[in-house]
Amino acid sequence: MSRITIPIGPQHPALKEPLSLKLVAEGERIVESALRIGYAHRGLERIFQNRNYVQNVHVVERVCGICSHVHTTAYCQGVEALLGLEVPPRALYLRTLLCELERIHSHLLWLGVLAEHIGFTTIFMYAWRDREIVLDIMEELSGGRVAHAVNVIGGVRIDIDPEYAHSILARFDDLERQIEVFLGVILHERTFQVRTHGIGRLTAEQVRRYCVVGPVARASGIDVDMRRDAPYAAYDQLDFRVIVAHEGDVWARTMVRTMESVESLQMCRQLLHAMPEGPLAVRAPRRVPPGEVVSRCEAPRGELVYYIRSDGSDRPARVKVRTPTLPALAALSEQLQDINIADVPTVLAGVDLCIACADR
Amino acid sequence: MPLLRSLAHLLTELRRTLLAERVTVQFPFAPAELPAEFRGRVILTDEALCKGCGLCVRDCPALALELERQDREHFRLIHYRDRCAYCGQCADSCPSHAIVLSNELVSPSQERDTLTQVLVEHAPDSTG
Amino acid sequence: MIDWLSALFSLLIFPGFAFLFLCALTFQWIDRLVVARLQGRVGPPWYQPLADFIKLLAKEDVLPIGAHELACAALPMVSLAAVLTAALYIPVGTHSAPSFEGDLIVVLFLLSIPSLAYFLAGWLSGSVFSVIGGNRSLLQYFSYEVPFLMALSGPAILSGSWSIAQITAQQSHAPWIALVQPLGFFLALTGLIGKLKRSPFDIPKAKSEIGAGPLTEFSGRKLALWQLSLHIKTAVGIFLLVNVFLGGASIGLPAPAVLVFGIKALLVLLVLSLVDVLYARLRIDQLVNLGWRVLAPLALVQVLVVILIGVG
Amino acid sequence: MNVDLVLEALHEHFPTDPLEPRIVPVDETIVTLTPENVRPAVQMLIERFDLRHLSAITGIDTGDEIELLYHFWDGQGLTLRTSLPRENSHTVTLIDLIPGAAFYEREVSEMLHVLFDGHPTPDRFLLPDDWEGEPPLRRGVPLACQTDNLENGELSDQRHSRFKGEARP
Repeated sequence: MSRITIPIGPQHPALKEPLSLKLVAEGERIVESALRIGYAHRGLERIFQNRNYVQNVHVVERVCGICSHVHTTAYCQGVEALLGLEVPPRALYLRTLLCELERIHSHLLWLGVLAEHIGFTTIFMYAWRDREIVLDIMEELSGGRVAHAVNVIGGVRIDIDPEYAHSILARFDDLERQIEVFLGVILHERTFQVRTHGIGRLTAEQVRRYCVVGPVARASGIDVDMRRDAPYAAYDQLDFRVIVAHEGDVWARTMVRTMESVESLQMCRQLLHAMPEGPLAVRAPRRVPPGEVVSRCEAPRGELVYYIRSDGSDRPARVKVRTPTLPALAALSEQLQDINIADVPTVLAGVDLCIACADR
Repeated sequence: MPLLRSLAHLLTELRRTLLAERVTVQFPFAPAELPAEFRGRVILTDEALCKGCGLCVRDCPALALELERQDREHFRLIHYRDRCAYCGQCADSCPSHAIVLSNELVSPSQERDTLTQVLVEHAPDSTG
Repeated sequence: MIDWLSALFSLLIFPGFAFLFLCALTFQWIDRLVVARLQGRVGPPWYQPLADFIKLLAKEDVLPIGAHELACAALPMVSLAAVLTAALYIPVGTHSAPSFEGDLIVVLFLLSIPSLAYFLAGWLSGSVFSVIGGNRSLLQYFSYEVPFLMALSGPAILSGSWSIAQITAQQSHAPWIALVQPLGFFLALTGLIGKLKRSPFDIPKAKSEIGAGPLTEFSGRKLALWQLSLHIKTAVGIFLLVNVFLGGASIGLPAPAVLVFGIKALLVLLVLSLVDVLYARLRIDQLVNLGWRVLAPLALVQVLVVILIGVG
Repeated sequence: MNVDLVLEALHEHFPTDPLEPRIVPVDETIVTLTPENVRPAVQMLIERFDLRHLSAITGIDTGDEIELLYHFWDGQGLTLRTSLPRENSHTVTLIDLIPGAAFYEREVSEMLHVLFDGHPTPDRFLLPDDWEGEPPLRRGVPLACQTDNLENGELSDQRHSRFKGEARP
């Protein structure tokens, strides 16, 4: 059987971010894959060391283009823990609200990308149209569709007045109806299922071997979620379900992410109803006493780890960012083994790679 | 039967979309309504407020602000719009609320020099 | 003198190139508009297809080193020529095309040439994506061609003649064949979607997997010709189905033939656009499976039914 | 995982090491080990506590040594810290125990020039193929934007920004 080497990336319709994947295929079946990343590497971990803590909040926000708020949350929590600051409850609620809104926006964006890769342009258009509801809310709240600049060290910079909260709740209802439509497509639409069932399967054992996190792990039966296991911000005051599936293929991941969006929507409603009064931020000193902190959050793609070491000056000695896409990339070679060429974009989309995160 | 229903699953949503109003905003031919909170052009509320303390310059993550100071009275605040990320940190760090972000969309430009702008020109004897 | 002139007129203007060019652009615009409106978008302005065509003509025409220069220049022209010739035998509205016994088979053969040219374009244009695209278009060709031909042989057997004009004429007083053989009409539509490589069977040009498939390396005038031939093929395919299954320009009661024919063509186009919006793209092995396990047996049943009952 | 049990087990297996466990914010315990004990410790943790989720490997050049921090997590955080000499620092790979460590180790080796013996594909990970400069996270390596305009010996930043603050040595 003749072997063809198919280059996917760094520029390719199936990739929205630069990633180079060399696939060796026999006929339509992939036998080998070589991965090369680093095209979006900006050396952020070095830049962190040359900016002070206040500046770094905005540099951290630009590690990832989609889940920027969760990065600033993890970073600010770390620095607040080093400073021993007591963040006011209203700030924690607002911070959590933005985290969940961002999760819905990230999952809807991902659903659109997956639909576009399997040729379902209608669902791509619908997913990105309904995602605008969430983006508009975030833009009206914080001033930025994606880079929100909401978090500061010691609290948040935005506030919600009651009747604006009321208008958000109204918009949540038709957002929920739209997500129900997507759930319907995933459960009933025949061609969607035919293209996603049994594709890119990862067993629980493979997930544990490659330390994969987030919806990809939950879709293979691993019940882990930082919001419940290591609650941060206001997650300990919310009750929500962690969605777990067992098939471990692209279809299961779609189910997990879409159901998670519905859960996030319920959490946003709880947050808005139980929003406590009080100050928005606490004044934070510019110099951080020497120490180190490991701050973990649940990004839309999984466990996000920030290690910050301070040396007493106003600049961090070291900020290490481990984004959830890195282990997912490690497990990619297992998923790409012996699959059909036509399924490569589906598998790539199924894992929901955020290359800017992985490259930093 | 279930197969037929699963083959025509999207029809109800198609009908709803057909009747609903189009979502495309035809920017730049139609105006893009920006919320009040939108972080747009960096402007000075009042040039007199700026004391030239440089707190904004120190906290700007993109190093987009520069203070050229001869002495207490003669200083210039320069804003490099080609580096600015519109994060709003300068507005936060400014103790006298001189520098703020309007919600006016900053249109792109091809000549990089036009993006360098002197925000504050503080020389009391010349302005009289 | 007169018939030489009218022959030239019918060749170049009415049912000939100019008319088909206009039809191709209009159908493409309507299709893109309907799909856009069903997806909540505004859709392109009416002159967009013409603008695309002219833009491509003005663009640089580049081929990679490995590509076969001569073949890549000839293939789009062969494809366009085949499609235009096929259009000659299809009556459009009032115009009665030159018909002879067996012109249905000639038209079907001529409509297959672009598919083979499409495959050759993939093989000879020297890029990995186009080779894979070429393989897929050949695989796809075999999976929809058999049901498509059988579906079209049904009406021919029913009306006892292999000439499109005869089949259409038979239906002016008898009920349309689409009503008599609904399964045949469904198979013909599915086969047409496969032949035109429209979603959900746009597997050879699946842009997220292999770019534009066989046409990845084409640009400028060659790509303009390719797209024109594919769009004219859409128009011709729809006219063929309208004539064979929907009784051409007749509707029982006296009505302007061109209008009736136009409405039927638009209806078929709407069905194609709806199918485009409804489904995700299948994989090539799923299409071949569908073709041989579902469509071919159904076509066989349809033909048997027509032979046993229809002709009796 | 119960952190106290883990600490006891570590004490038993490695009496000579100065463990000095420290509780660090957001519920993390840091334990110090000598470089050659890291691999047996990880092996023990996997066998006895099924602690296989390696969140990250952080590499830090503190000026006089290279510190490696292996962050584990299972309900609570556990970090194994070890330090290597700055010159030809190398340690043994954990890929056969935890395949997920492959990418983390490649990144540390590229950014801090730490060799992981036995790593099957120790080639470029994040940096471009034609990068021949110093490992970027090592101390004393000036930022690229600072080297290319070294007027009068003073490290000045790019044309626009005036980076008066002294660059991290």
